Amino acid sequence: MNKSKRDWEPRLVGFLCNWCSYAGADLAGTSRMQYPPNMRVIRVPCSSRVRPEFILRALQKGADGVLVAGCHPGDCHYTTGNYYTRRRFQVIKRLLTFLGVDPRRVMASWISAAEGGKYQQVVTEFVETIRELGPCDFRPTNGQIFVPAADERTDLGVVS
Amino acid sequence: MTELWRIKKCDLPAWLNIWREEYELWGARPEGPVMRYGPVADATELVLQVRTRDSAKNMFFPATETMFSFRHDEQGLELNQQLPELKARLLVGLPSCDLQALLVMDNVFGGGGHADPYYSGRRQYTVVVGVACEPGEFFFCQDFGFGPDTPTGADLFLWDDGSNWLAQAFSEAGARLLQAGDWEKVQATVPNRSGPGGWVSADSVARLRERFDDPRWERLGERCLGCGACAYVCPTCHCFDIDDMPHGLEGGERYRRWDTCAFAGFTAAAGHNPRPDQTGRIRQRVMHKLVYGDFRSDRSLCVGCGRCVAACPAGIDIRAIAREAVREKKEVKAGA
Amino acid sequence: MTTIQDELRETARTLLAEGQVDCVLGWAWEEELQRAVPCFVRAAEDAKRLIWDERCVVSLAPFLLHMKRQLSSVRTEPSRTAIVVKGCDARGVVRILRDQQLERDEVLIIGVVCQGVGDPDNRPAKCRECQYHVPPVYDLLLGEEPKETQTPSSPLLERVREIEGWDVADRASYWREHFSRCLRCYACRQVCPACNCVECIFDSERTRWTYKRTTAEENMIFHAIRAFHVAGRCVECGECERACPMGIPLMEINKKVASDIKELFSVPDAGVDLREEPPLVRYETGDLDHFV
Amino acid sequence: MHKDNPYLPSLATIQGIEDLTSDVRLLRVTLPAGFSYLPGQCALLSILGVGESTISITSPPTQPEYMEFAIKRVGKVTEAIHEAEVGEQIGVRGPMGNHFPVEMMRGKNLLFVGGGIGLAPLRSMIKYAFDRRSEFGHIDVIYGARSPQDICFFKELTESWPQQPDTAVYLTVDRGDEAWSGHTGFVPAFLEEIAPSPQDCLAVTCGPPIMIKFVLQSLEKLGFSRDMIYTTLEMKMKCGLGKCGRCNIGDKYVCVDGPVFSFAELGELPNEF
Repeated sequence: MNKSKRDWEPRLVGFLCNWCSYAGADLAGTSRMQYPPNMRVIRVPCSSRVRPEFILRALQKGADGVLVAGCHPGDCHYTTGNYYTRRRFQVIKRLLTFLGVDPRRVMASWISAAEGGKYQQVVTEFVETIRELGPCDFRPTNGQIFVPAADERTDLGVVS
Repeated sequence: MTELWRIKKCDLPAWLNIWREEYELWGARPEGPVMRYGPVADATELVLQVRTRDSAKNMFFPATETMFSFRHDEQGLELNQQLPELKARLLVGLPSCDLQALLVMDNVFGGGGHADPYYSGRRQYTVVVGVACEPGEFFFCQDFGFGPDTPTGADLFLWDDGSNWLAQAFSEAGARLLQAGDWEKVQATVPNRSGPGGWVSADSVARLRERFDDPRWERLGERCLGCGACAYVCPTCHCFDIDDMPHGLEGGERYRRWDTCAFAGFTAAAGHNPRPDQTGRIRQRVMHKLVYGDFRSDRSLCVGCGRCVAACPAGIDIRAIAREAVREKKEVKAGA
Repeated sequence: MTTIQDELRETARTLLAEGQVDCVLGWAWEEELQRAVPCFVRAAEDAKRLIWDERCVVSLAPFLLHMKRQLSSVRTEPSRTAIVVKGCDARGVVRILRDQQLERDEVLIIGVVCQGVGDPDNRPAKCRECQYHVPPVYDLLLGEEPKETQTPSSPLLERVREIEGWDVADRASYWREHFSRCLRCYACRQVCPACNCVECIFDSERTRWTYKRTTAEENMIFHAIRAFHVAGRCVECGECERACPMGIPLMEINKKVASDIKELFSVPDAGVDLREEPPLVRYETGDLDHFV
Repeated sequence: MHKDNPYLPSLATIQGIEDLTSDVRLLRVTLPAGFSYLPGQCALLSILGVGESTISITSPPTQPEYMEFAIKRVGKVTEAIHEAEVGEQIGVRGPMGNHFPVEMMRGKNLLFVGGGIGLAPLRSMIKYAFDRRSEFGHIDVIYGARSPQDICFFKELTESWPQQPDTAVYLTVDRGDEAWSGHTGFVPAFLEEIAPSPQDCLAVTCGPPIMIKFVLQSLEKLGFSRDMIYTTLEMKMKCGLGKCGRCNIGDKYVCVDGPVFSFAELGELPNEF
């Protein structure tokens, strides 16, 4: 488990809103922008769909960092979803920090469908931040609990 | 008069430490703000004659344990048992009620024609040293036919004799422990204090059985909030749930975890719950503890340790329920 | 001199005798237990069992909801219950009413003026920072409103600030140690007036992202989620911490969230106004945005 | 049952799947080595990664090749079982509990009263009796479903079973449709209408709890004594070994002492099933 930092690659999870950030990621791809491949993307209908459970479960299942991304305030497909996200995220981030999760591992960003460049930049920077931080240790340590080998830790739950 | 070994209290930790090479030492020690049983590195950390917040059942029947892991691949499905590591453990300081509880649990998990390999695996290699306790609040052991000096269930039992312990071995493993020390043998009377009691009697148990439909259960049901504090600190509550935890799409584990009849979902199956309200659920717990007992051994599932009484956030007192059962039925306003 | 307790007994007796309520939920003293326990008085002559003094630590608010839910499983006609509340308990009742778990006219709130409960030399943290000696919401009030008192200091908040000052790794191990003791008995949840979901997400058979395993991580997830689910709605009654058989300092977490919310969204305390809108179920377009 | 670890399921391969109704599916699986059972017993079926569920065995033990389960889609495990395909492996533990009083039934007339998916455990006994037809007397099967579409084992009920010697099958539905020409009405009333003779007859009933309750009353009305009426209880189980405590009712554990109880035995239990 404790691979040396050299051959360890950060593994990130991005919960991207279907209408803006996912399209932004898509644009980054179709525009052939280069960014690190470390982010596993889970598409959600709206950034406000992301329950705090999802963030915690992702960290527990082996993610080293979690990104929640949605439309810019005012642009939500559902009019107000991201306003709620904005309030909740601030609370949950402070709470997780208080409970011992490094605040840099959990981030939120507004990325519109037109902002392929911003997506590229956010992911690139996030990966670098996590690379510096090293692996997240928020994982089962209890000896009797089955821990899958690092390369199998891809199941991050399905969101619908 | 019985032949007992006299051990100076101050010599006890050094003597127990001799066995650290062979056994993992377990006993009561503080965990944060509460006393619990757990492993210790040195016998000086052990606290004797103290009431732990929960019981020692965690040691044999952990609150959560993986039973087996599984993996799907081209060849099909593969199951791998996750049996506990067989470690020799020396558990020091169980009071008589916890010893009795251990006997109950041995029957539950070892009996009935199917031994539970997880429990038995841990239990088999554990040597238990019992210690006479100082009965405190909420104890009612005498109602179950034993007191603070009853050694039943221990491999070795220590009675308090001022600055000394008086020890007697009840098994080969217990006798072997004693050989490591250069102890004085004395002829002495084994203490036999009686413990607190007077709540649960054959009569109250019989009355409880008769009064399954008594409206007083409803009064309890509205007070019982449906948490599991009583069951989880209980040394004999052994209900568990089995669930699967997938790891990825190919594999995962099946684990069990404690469960209790006080929880609303305990008996809920698709669309049908035989115990739909808290009245039925608290009644089930009281009945199972005091009336039904364990069908394998006819032992009572309550040993009078009083932990549930101390733990209940609603102040529900199983002793009082038993005592109340023998009082004449009070007129209760219908439907109220 | 008539004490609040005398007044309370007389009030309860009258309410029951006149049929204004079906039940008075208050405290009674359990001698063998040496504890004040919830007591459901249904007959006027039993009103004398009620007590009120500093032994009445337990909040009755969760019992009100629980009892009403129990009753609704056996009968359908409406019933009215009177509940005796301290300031902190009143906030719990507001929580339940505001969350629409009970109708306002199902409940008659008898407020008692409280100067703190428990051991006078070792009051619970909530009493030491109490600003609600008089319940913020009541139908009847027993006792004299105290003269202007100064805003007390909050030892709990000081503790939260202290923990915030630690290294992230120290905080992680501090909570890991506490959460590793959690047995998932859900006493914290069951006594919580804000945990009033009919089915808890942790009890749902279908949710595959919550598990009832008792590893330190799963327990941390449980407590983090619980804290978040009551965020902005927690009335800081401290019952979760009192009920915890394993002595986990749960109020440190709740206080942290409550103080963050106050700071971020400038809202009043939760559970002091029946018309309150919990801060996480609303928003303002001008909310802070710099975190993204 | 695994020799050292009763919690470890054996693996069985799904051989065939048949939809009995829109939400009941018949699963035919290979018989794990050493798995022998009697009518009325159940097994714990696992979809690994989802969980385990108690299902009564619906095939007769006289069938040595395979085992069958009729599974109604009601929860997460049964849903996952419905998603399984032929050739897949599922976990099987058991057999659990007691069985119908086969010895006592020999030489007697048999009356089966089933409702909905409750026919599943009865079918094991019914087919067992057909396979050893000479050992049993007259057989009556009374079965009811909510609608014609909800009738389980429709083909067997209407085609093969009535062909058996000295056997009568009666069908009813709570609510019929244009195509339904049979009886319409609830099972207990239908039973009283048919009025089978209690003479030398043992009755076995299974169905929704509310149906069982009224069928028991009807049978008593018809003159069946309480020790000649058997039913099988559906109670949530987890371990199947009398340890996990879930199925405890009074002094009994349904998974060990049941699921089959006589009406006389049920009378001794608190009313919690």
